[in-house]
Amino acid sequence: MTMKPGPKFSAAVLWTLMIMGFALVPVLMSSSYQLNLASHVLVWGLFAVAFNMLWGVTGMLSFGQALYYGLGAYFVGLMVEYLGSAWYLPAIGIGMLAVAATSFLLGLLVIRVGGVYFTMLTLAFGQLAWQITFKWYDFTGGDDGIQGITAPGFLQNPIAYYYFLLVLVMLSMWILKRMAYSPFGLMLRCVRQNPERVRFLGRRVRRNQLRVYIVSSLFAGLAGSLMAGIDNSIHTDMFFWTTSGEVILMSVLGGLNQFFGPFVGAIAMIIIEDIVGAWTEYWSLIIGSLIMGMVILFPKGLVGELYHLKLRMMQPKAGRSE
Amino acid sequence: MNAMLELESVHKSFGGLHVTQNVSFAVMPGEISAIIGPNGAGKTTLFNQITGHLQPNSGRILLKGQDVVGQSPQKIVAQGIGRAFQIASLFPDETVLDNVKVACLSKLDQTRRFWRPVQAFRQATDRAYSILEDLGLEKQADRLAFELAHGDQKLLDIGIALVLEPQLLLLDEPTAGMSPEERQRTRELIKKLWKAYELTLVFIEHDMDMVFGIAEKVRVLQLGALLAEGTPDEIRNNKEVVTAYLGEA
Amino acid sequence: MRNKRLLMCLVIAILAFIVVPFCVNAEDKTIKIGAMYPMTGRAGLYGKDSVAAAEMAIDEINGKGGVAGYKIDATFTDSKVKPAYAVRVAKRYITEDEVDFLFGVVSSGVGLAVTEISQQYKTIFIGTDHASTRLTVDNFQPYYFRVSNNTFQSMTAGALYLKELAETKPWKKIAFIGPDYAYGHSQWDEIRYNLDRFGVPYEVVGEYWPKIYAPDYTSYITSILRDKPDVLISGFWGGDTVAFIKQAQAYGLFEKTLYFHPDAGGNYELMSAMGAELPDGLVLGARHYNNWPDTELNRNFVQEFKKRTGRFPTYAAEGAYAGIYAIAHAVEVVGNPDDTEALVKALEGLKIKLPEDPEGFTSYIRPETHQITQVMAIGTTMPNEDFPPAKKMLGNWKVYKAEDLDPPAEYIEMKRKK
Amino acid sequence: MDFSFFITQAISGLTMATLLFLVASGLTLIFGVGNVFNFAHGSFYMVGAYFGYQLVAIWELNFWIALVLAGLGAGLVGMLAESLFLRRIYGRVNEGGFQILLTYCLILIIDDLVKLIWGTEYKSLPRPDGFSGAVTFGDIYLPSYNLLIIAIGVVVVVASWWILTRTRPGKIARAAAVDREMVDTLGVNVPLTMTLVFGIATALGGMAGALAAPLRTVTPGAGIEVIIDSLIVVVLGGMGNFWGAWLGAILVGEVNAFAVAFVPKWASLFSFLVMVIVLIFKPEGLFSPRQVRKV
Repeated sequence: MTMKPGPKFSAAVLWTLMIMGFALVPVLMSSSYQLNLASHVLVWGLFAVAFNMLWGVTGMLSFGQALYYGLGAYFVGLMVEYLGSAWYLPAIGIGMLAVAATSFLLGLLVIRVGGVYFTMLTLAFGQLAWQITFKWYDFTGGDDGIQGITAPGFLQNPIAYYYFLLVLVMLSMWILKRMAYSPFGLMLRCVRQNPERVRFLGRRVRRNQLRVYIVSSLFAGLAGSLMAGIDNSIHTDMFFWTTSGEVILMSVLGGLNQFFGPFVGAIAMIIIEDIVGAWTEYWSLIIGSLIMGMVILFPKGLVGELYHLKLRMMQPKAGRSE
Repeated sequence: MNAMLELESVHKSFGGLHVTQNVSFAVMPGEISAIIGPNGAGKTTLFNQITGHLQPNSGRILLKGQDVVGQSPQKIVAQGIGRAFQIASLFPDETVLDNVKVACLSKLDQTRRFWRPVQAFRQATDRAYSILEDLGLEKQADRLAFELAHGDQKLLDIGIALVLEPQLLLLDEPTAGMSPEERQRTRELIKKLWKAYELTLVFIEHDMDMVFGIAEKVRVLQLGALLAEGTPDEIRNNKEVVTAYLGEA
Repeated sequence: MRNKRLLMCLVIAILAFIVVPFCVNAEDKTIKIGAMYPMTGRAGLYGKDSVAAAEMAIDEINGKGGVAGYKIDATFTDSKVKPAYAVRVAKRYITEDEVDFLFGVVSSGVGLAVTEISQQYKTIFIGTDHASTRLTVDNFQPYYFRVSNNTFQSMTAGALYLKELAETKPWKKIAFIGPDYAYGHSQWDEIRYNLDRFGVPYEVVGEYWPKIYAPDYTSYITSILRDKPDVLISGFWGGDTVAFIKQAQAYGLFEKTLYFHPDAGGNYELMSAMGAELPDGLVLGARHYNNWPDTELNRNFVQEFKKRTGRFPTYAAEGAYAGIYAIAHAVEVVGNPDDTEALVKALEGLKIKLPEDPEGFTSYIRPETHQITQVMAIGTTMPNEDFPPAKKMLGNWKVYKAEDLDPPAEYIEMKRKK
Repeated sequence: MDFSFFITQAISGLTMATLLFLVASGLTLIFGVGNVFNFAHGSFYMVGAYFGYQLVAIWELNFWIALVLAGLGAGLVGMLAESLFLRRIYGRVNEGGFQILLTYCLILIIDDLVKLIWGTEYKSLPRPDGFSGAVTFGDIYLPSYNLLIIAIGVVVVVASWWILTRTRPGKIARAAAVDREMVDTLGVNVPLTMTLVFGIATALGGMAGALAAPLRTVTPGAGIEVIIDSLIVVVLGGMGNFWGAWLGAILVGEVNAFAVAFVPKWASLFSFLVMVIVLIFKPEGLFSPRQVRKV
């Protein structure tokens, strides 16, 4: 699994295509619902890609990223609720600062352990955060969530908000992509593959793990705060372990070893969930079997499989075993 | 002229088992020397203590006159020790070039750069290529490390170690598991590198052609203790060594 | 890089999927209803019953040729009890399927999220089964109507019951146990508010907040036994009631204290789940009973439901049934399902005879809260095998007049100011 | 606080702890021995409960026979799932993630199957004959079924410890945990061993479900509620360590019991707090799994 950026040209094409594709949604859509769907795709896509910096790239399987997703959302939600929608945009910034601080402090605790213990510790903190938000009814609205979160001024127009969202998400993805292919990104992948060796290059493994933990959490937080403006309401679900689970599923489904894998995974997940959900009450059976099939048939994830299929078609020799 | 590396009665034991028993010797700058001994003689354990992966129970390990006992591998590396491992320790999913390059970037302290793509770091790239050329791996630069032949992986491992411009380089069985031709090539290569990089080189080896072919000094370990030390000829004619080791080798 | 270009094709393809308009086959002369109910997991029971009852009502109405020349056509989607997802479904209903009414919802959290959408898109939302008073008070909005009781009404009835009880069987110490989320908390606040309002003296000796869906209550039970309350007010919901009663029974809690559960305790699913195990003498209330009131309408409703589904309905069914009839009445008055503002006017103060109305009373929707106002009864468990598998049902009813149960104006004022 | 209340509360905590442990025991087994993160373990607990209901309430079997059969049934389902699906992803890169994804799919599938077979109504079981009453010492009042559960918990922990440490199959199983290939070379059929271990683990889960049915509500989605708590217990105790899981469960149970008694408002926070605190100071759990892993 490599993460080599393609030639400039191809990368440029990729970005223009993707941005155009999403930019055209408001023009081509036949109903604002499709806009809503596309917005959900963008937010989850960003969340999943950010998460994959942690797992696919650095090999740290966190089961608690929902903590930061929820934190971002609730900063926006609560500040708008208590201080008025003028605070919407500042709240996004302040929320990210808070996320940075939290992820730094918790990071110091959680990165001390590896493997499944890291996973469990992150899960524990995530659930703790959920339980607190849930219990602190007077302040957070508990299980009722927060409603009427409206962005200020022209952003109240759903289409305007959609483009605002699109710009921020694409910008973040671009930043993450640069990181993934920068020396920092290379170092992270090395940390995953052979931490001992990294130490022997005179580099600190923990330090790098902490950095990527903060980065990933930061963008998870951004995704959350953007979500708040889409449905104008947020809910404690955003902190719940199932939310952390969702991004794991998306990443595996799309492919961990391609930068855009999780993004595609998010698209697939949301589309499947929506179509099947609308079609039958037995969605959980259908979706379960569907994903189960994909996991067993496409071990490299949707994008990964496409990539290797292409490879095999291009030069038969290149068929590698993994 | 004072030693590059000096061990003073280094002792290490796991429970009742003494894996290193008061080993003392000095490695002079620019010297190329071999450590030999039967399996389980504690050769690799000794390396691990020198590079800080293990702590000796007693004794001192002086690197350029500085005691390094108790320091972390990172620290010790920073003071000029390089090491290649018995089983090549690489980044299997990265390209050969990137394997070396990540080392170059570490050396240049550029691993925190998160904006410009790896390609953009010319200095590191050039350095990496020159090293790959010295190793004769340049043609394979774009293959993934895990795709390389066993021998080439070990070379790559050495390459990574070389990037950090060590004065002292420790090689753990550089030719283990190689075909005769590969060994031939590796032997030449190591000698070349030793000259080209003005290294002080210590290697563990079972292949006697290599030991007696290029080492200026040979040290024999047995059951964790230093059995003998001397020029290849002295060792060849050393009764104990012959009976203890070479005889049955 | 090739994989990227391939990947893009995929992205485009899927985007295309989103963008290609789902074909909306808008046959005219239909009243389109977009319903959301949980159909899986813990709350699935209520969802499934609501769906069955709603379909039953629709068949009855369409069987009689529909209303004002319109046939009713409802779509049901599993809300998954996930607000974010429910919001997505609601938006699809409104903008894709162009429904005239949003309908349903069991969880108040989901309800609050959906009422937001209903307000944005000016689409009427008929709430059939979520009790949080906030929807009709704090977060009130003109396009929301609720056709089932809210907690405030059951808690008022509860307070009145306790008031009368004090005369026959003096009590003083009360303890509360309820799920640790909005539903539980508002019940506790509202019962105390009403006890104070009616000047009933009481002393709180314990307050317990287990997680909702917590499987284990023994520690709570033993603590309650320590507190020795005369009355244990319970705010449990759904299956939690079953688990609590089974575990409390083993500790003989019900011999020592009166179990009082006015909002969801009298639900039929409790009786059917526990059969003969259910202790006698528990004082329970619910939003609809299969054996009260003993009116033509209620008997038919219950028997019809049994015919359709092979089981007796839970309280949730009646809410959905009422919801469909409320819509039908409103459309009848207005003459079409498209003039939303007129429909709102029609629904405000709508009078409608429902299965849970005793002789001589007709439920009506209160204009200022858009909350249905109904008679409430509270009963006591006793042997009764008419509704198998239940072996116990409620009896010796205490009935409370609808007018007395609504939140007083000052309460609404206070809440809305916040 | 008077003594008799202390005892009553402690024992009520113990009851909760034991049920927690009985669910967690299967999880810790499959964790420590199979190296599998079975997210669907709760679903097998639920399946067991429904089997119990089917056997006792519908087919009117004796409770104890039903208990065993329910366990076996859940075990069979588990083995089926393992050999059909999980087996295909062993040894993949990022196996952990695939395990989560696959077992998560199992949760979805099993939930709907249960719904299709038994519907969504709540079910429940009466307590078995002879255990519906209570034992009293002075003013200490103890339901006999709760005491029975506690006893069963002790039996399970001792038995599984004995099997894992004192018998050859147990040792093989534990070896498989450390290194599947290594055991392969010993001429042991690793795939079969894994399937069996998975079967036993899910059987334990199913038995716990059937055993809990007389005290709880048998309902769709019942699996989700137990899984997180039993995860906590497994992690607290050190994965794969039965004694650890048992003591972890008791810790959680008792902390919860006395939190309920003295700070009821915040009781629901404690189980997570305990986990966080323990993991901060002892990241690998109270009992590092190594002792168990050692063969």
